[in-house]
Amino acid sequence: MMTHTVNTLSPEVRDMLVDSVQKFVDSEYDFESRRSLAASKLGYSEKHWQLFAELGWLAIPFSEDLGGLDGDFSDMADVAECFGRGLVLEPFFSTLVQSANVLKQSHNEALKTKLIPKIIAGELILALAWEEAGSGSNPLSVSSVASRVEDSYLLSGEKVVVLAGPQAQGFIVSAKLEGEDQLGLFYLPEDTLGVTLENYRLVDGSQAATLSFDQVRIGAANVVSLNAKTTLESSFRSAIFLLCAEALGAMEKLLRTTADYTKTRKQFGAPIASFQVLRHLIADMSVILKKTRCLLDHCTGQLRETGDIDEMDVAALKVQTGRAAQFIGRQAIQIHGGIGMTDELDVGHYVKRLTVIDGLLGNGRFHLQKITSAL
Amino acid sequence: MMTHTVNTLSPEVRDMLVDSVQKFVDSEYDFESRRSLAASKLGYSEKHWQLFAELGWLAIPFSEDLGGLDGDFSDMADVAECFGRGLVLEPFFSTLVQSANVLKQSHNEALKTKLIPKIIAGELILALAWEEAGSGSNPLSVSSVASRVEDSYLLSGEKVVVLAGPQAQGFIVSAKLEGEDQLGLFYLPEDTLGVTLENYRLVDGSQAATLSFDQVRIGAANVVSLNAKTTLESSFRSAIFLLCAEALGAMEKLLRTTADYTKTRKQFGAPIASFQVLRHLIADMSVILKKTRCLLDHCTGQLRETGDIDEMDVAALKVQTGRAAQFIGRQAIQIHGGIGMTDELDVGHYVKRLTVIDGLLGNGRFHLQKITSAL
Amino acid sequence: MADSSVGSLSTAELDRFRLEVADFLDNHVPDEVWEGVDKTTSYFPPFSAIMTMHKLLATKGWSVVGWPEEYGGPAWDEDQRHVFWEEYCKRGLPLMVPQSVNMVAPAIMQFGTREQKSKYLPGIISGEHSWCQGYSEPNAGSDLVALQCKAESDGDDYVITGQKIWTTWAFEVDHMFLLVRTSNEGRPQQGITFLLLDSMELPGMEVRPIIGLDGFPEQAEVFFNQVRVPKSQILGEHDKGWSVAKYLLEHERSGGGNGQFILKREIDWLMTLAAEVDDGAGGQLADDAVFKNKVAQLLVDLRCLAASENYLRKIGPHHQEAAQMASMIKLESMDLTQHVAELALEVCGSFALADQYDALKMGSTARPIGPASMLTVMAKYLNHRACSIYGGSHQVQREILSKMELMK
Amino acid sequence: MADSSVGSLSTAELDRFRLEVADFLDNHVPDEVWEGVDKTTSYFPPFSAIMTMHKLLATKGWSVVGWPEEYGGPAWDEDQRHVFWEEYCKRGLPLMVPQSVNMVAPAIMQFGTREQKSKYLPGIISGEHSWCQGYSEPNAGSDLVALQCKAESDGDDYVITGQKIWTTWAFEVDHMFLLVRTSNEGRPQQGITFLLLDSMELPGMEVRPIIGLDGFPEQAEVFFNQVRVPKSQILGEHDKGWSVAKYLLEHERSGGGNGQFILKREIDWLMTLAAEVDDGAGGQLADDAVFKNKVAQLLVDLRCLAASENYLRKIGPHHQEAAQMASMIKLESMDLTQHVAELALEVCGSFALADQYDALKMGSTARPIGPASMLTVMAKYLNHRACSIYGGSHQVQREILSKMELMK
Repeated sequence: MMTHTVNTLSPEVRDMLVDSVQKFVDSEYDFESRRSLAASKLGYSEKHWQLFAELGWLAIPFSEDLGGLDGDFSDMADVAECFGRGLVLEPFFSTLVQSANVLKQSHNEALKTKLIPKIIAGELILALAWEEAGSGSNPLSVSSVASRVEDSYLLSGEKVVVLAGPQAQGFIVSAKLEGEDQLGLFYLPEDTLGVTLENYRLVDGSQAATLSFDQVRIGAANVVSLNAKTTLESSFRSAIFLLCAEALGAMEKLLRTTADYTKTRKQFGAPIASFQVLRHLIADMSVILKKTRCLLDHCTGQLRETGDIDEMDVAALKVQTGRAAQFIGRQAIQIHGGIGMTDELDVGHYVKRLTVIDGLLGNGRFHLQKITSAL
Repeated sequence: MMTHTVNTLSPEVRDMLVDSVQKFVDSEYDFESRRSLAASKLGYSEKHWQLFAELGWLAIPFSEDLGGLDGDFSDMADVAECFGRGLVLEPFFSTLVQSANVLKQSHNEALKTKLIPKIIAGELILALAWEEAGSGSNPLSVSSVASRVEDSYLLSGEKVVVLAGPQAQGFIVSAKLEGEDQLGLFYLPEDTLGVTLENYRLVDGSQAATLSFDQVRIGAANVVSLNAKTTLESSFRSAIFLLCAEALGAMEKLLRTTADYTKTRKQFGAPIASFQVLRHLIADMSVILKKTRCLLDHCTGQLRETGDIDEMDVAALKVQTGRAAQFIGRQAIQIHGGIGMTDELDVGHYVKRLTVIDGLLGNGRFHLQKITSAL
Repeated sequence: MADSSVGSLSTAELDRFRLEVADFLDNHVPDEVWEGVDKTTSYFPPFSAIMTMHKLLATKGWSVVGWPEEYGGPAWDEDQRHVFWEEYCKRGLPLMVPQSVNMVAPAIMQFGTREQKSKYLPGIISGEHSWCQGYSEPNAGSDLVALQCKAESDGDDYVITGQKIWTTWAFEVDHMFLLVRTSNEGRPQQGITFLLLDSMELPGMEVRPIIGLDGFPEQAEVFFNQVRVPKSQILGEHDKGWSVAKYLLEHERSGGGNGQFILKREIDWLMTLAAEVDDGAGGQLADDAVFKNKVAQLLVDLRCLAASENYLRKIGPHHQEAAQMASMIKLESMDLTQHVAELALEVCGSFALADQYDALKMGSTARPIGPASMLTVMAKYLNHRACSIYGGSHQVQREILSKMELMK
Repeated sequence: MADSSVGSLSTAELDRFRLEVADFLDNHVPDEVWEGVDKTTSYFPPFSAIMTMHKLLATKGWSVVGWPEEYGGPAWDEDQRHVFWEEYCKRGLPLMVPQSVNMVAPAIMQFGTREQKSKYLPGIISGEHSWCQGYSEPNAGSDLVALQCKAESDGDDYVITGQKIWTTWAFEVDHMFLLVRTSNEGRPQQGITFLLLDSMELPGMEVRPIIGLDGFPEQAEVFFNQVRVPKSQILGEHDKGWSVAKYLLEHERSGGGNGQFILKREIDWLMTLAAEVDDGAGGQLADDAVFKNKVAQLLVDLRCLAASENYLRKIGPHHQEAAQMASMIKLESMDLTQHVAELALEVCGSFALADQYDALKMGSTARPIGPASMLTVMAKYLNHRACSIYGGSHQVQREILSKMELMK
C-alpha cells in the first residue's frame, strides 16, 4: 500500500455536497422519472449532467489548478451512496470514478489540462475500457496490443462490458505494450478511426458496449500512461470501493422499502410484520447491511488516511457486498411476494442494479479466490 | 457395480426381526439404562448380546450352511435404524457389519467355519482395523505392511479408531502385501503376541482403540484375503449404508423429541411451538430428514436388487446424512435451549452419536470430494 | 389418476419404447420448439413453443400421457411414463400447459357433467384449447380463502365482478377456470364456486399483462365488470368450489416427478458454462476445485430429489405421506432450481449482465450479447426468484410441513 | 464507562506500550495459565487458570483495564486498551470473570453505596473475590421478567426462596448477585430487587453443578430455601432491581471488542489443524482449494466483525446505534465462533471423535488421544453450540433487531 499526503475535502464541504446530492435524488429521481430516463435513447439526462457540473460534483477528485475541488475518492463515498439510493443513471461512475482515477495518475499534463476541465464543466463523458473476454476479471490480464510505430502506437483488440460506452465521448483503453512486460493506457476520442462500438443495455437499464479497435493509431499526445499496472490496480481498488458504496445506498433503500411494506401489507388478516419468520428475515437483512457498512467505513477511513486501501480489504468488501446484495435482494423479493417480481414496482429494479454491481469489477467468486490465493 | 444373485430375507422374516429389535429397544434401552451401560467398563451388556444371539439378529447376514439366516446387509437397515433410535451400545456394527462383510467375502472356508458360528452364537465380538493416521479416510490407502515369511505373514503397523477395539475378541486387519500392489486382510485373535491396544472412549460413549502390531506372525489359517481391495471397498460401502441407517433412526427420534418439547415448553406465556420461527425450523428438520430417508431407501432398493450400491450413491448418502445429522442435531439443541447442552438430557447424547457417525468412515468433506473428483 | 401397475413391461420392451420416444423427439420436433427450448428462462417455456409441441404430441396420442386411457391417455404403465418424461425433459422440451392438462382436466373428469367432459376434454387433448387459472386476488394470495371476486346469481346466469391476479398466460389462452365468491355466509371456504369460462373476451372482461423482471409478460391481471356466465358453467356445485379446488390440489401432487430430469439438464448446462469461462489464472472455471465442489453439492441434492420424486411416484398421490412429500418436493426442487441459477450467474460474472430482451424474443434474429450459451443466465436468475413464491410460497409450505410434523 | 479520549499517545509511545505488554505476557505468565489456554474449550477458560492470571495481572495494576481510574483502572487511553487486548487475546489468554469485572462491578460503581464500593471493589480488583450471576430460572430464560425466585421482607432481612439456573461457576466463586421477586404488583419488571450475596454457602443455599456435553460442569443450579440476607445487601432500591439489570445490560455493550482477536487466533489454529491432516490424495488439507476457500469466507466475516467492533468502540456504549450494534456483534461473533468450530471438526474427521475428558482436566497428565493439536476440537464443537443460546439467544437477538428496524 502506498502512503502519501492525501488531499481530502473538509468535512463541511463534503457534507454540503452530499446534501445537494441527496436533495437532487429526492426531487428528480422518483421511480417514474427514472424509468423514462432509462428507456430514453441516451439513457440519462443531459440536464442532470449540467446540474452535476454546476453543483461541483464533477470537480470533486481533481486538483485545484485544473479547477477541481482537490478532494479524493473517499469524498465520493456518500455521493455514490445517494446515487445508489436513487438508482441514478448518469455516467458518473465511468467518468468521475473509473476514468478520473487513471487520468489523475497520468503524467501527461497536456492531456490532463485538455480533458479534466472539460469533465468538470460537464462537457466530457468518459469510459474506461479495461475488461476483455479472456481477462477473468483481472485488470492486468490484457490481450489487446499496442505496437510502437515511431511516435505513435497502433492499438488492436476488443474490450467488453465497457460501462457507459454508448454515452462516452472518449475512451481510455488498456493494452499490452508489444515486446514489454508492461501495460499502457491510451485515450481514444469517440470519433477515432478504426474504433467500432456495439452498444447495448445492462439489465439495470444502464448502458455498456463492446469496443473493438483494429490498428488504431494513437499519437503521443493521447498516451495516458506507459507504465499502467499500478494505476490499473489502484484504480480498480477505488472503483470497487465506490461501487460498493453505491450498493450500500441501494440496499439501505431496499431494506427500508421492504420493512415498510411488511407494516402495511396484510395477509391472513394481519400485517405481515406480525409473522415472526418475516420479522427475523428483516433482522437478518439489517445485520448483513450493517456489517457491510462497517467494512465500507473501515475502507473509507483507510483511504482517507493513506490514499489507498489494502488489497485484501477491498477483496473482502467486494465479497461481502456481493453477499449482502444477493441476500437483501432475494429476501426483498421474497417478502414482497408476486408483486416483487414485476417491472412495475421499484423493488425489482433495485435488485437488478445490485445484481449488476455484484457482477462488475470481479464478482464475489473472483475476489474470494483472491483472498484464498493469499492464504 | 457387481451384479449377482442376492439372497435376502423374506419380508415376513425381516418384519419379525425388526419387530423384536424395536421391542428390545423400547423395553431395555431407556435413557438411564443406556447411560449406566455406557459408563460401565465393558461399555455394553453381555446379557443383551446373548439375547441378540437368541433372537437371531447375529445370524442375519450369514449363509444357512453356517447357521445363518442367509440374509443380506439390506436386511439389516431397519435393525440399524432401531439401534439408532435407542443409541444401542452393543458392538453390532463392528461385528455384524464391518467384520461380517469381509468375512463373508473370504475364500478361507476353514476360518469362516471356525468364526462365523461363534459370531452367530454370540461368542465372538470382532473389530475391523482398517483406518490409519495417514489414510485420509481411504480404506485403500494403507501403510501397514505384511511380509511373507514361508507360509506365514509378518505384520507391522498401527491402526486408529478401531471401533469396538477394547471389546473385541479378535481383529481383522488390513495390510499392504510387501512387493505387491495388493492388500491383504488378516485375522488376529485378541491374545496374539506383539499386538498392543490403547483403549479409549468416543464422545458418544462407544469404545475404540489404537491397535499397534510389530512383526506379528500370522499363519495361513488366519489369512482372510490376499486380494482385498474389492472386498474393502464394497464392505466400506455397505458399512456406510448401515451407519447412515442408524443415523436415520437417531435423527427420527431426535426430531420427535424436539417437536414434542415445543408443544410442552412454555416461554413468554405460550408453548414455544407457537413461535413461527421454531415451527419452521421443525419443518426444515422434517424436510432434511425425509429427503435423507428417501436417498437411503433408494440405496436399500439397489442393494436388495443388485447386492451392491453405486459408489456415487453411497458418497451422496454419506454427505447427505452428515448434513442432516448436523442440521438436526444443532437445531435440536437450539430449540431446547440451555437444557439441550446438558449431560442430563438425552438430546445431547443423540447429537454426540450423530456427530460421531458423521465423522466415521469418511466424513461429508471426504465423500463430497469423491463426488467432485468424479466430475 | 393414472393406475400404478408398476413393471408390466420387460426391460427389453421398455428399452424399445425408450428408443421410439427418443427417435420421435430427435427427428420430428420443429425448429420453433427448439428455439423455445433455447429461450426458456422460467418454469414456463414460451407459450407458442408449448402449443406447437402439444399439437405435435397430440398427433402421436402423447399430449396427455398422465390421463387415464378412458379419457384419451395412452395405454402406458408407470415405467413407460417415467421413461417418456425422462427422454422428454432431458432434451429440455416444453411441458404442456399445466393449467389445462394437469389442473382443469382432472377436475372436469372428477366433477364434470357428461356434457362438460365432452365439451372440454377433446380441445385440451388436441391443443386447440388452453386454459388459465383464476385463483389469486390482490388480497388473497397465500391466504386464498380471503378471495372477494364475486358472482351474483341473476336468473340462469352468474354476474361476475372483481379481479384476479397472477393469472399465468391469461393473454394467450382462450379458456379460464376460476374461483368466485357466491356467498359470504358460514366459513370462508364455504360460499366459493368453481366456474369454467369459454372465452377470455366475454363482455366486461379485461386482461392486462404483467411485465416481469425480464421484460416479458407471463402473468396477467384479469378484471371482471358485470361479466355474465350461464350457471351451466359451474364445475361441481354452487358454493362448493372449495372441494373442487382441494381435489385439484391433491391431484397435482402426483406432479410427474420430472424435476429430477429438468434439473439434471440444468446442472449439465452449468458445467458447459463453466467450460467457457477463464478462471483468470490460465485455466477454465470448469476445472476449478471450488466450483466443482459446489456442483457436487448440487448433485447430492439432485440425488435426494430424484429419490424423493420416485418415492412419491411409488406411494401414489393418495397415500398418507403424499401431502408431506409433495410439499417437501416443492421446497427442495425450487431451492435447487434457484441454486443452479445462482451458481450460473456466479460462473458468468460480468458476461451475464446484458439485457438480452431482443435476443430472447421468440422469432427474433437478434444475436445474444456475449457468449450465446449465456443468453438465458440473467433472466433465469431473476425469474427463478419466483420459485419460492408461486404455488404456495416457501413460508406457506413450511407452515404446512410443521403442522404435519407437530401433529404426529 | 471508560473515557474515550482517542489517540492521546504517539505511535512510538503506543509501540513501546505494546512491547511492554507483550514482554510481560510472554515472560511472566505461569505454566498453569498456559495449560488453561491449551484446555480452553468454551467461551470460558478453566476457572483456576483465570484466577491465577487475574491475580498476576493485579500485581501490574492490569486486572481491571476497562475501569475508570478513580476505581482502580489503569490510566490508559482507548488505544492502549485496544493494544492490550490485542496482545492479550492473540495469545489466547483467559479473559477475567465477566460476572465480576464487567457486570457486578460497574453496577456497584453506579448504584452502590460508599460502603458497598469499598467492601466489594478491592476484592474484585485483586482477584480475591469472584462473582456469579443469578438471573435465569427454569421458567425464566429468554423471558427474564417471568422470574419467580422470591425474597420476602422480614425485619431487616430478606428471606429468599426459589431457584436459579445456568449460573456460571456458582460452584467456584464466593459471591453472587441475583435478581429476586419482591413484589407481584404492577408490571412484571416492577417488583424485582437486585441483591448482593457475600457467600455461596449461606444457610439454606445449595449449589448443584450442571454437567455439560463435554463432561465438565460450567454452570449450576442454585437452590434457596429460606436464605436470610440483610437488607443492606440491596444494590439500588427495593423493587427497582430491573433498572440496575438494564444499566448493566447496556454497560455490557461496550463489550471490549475482543472477538476479532480471539477469532483471529481460532482461524489460525484451524490452519494449523489442516496442516496435520492428509487429504487422502497425497497432500495436506491445508493446501486443499475447497478448504482454503472456506477459510477465506471466514476471514471475510472476521474483517466484518473487526470493523463492527471497532465502530462500536468508536461510537461508545451510549450512542443511539449502540444497542443495535451490540446485538449484531453478538449474533455475528457467535456465528463465526460456531463456524470455526464446525470447520475444525470437518478438518479433523475421525481424529476428533475421542472423548478427551481425562486429558482436558486441569492438572491432568493424561495424554490426548490422537494428535495433541486436536485435543479441544470436539469439546469446542459441542460447547460452542451454546453460543447461539446464552446471553440472549439468536432468536431473542433477531426479535430485538427486527423491532429496531421496524420502528425506523
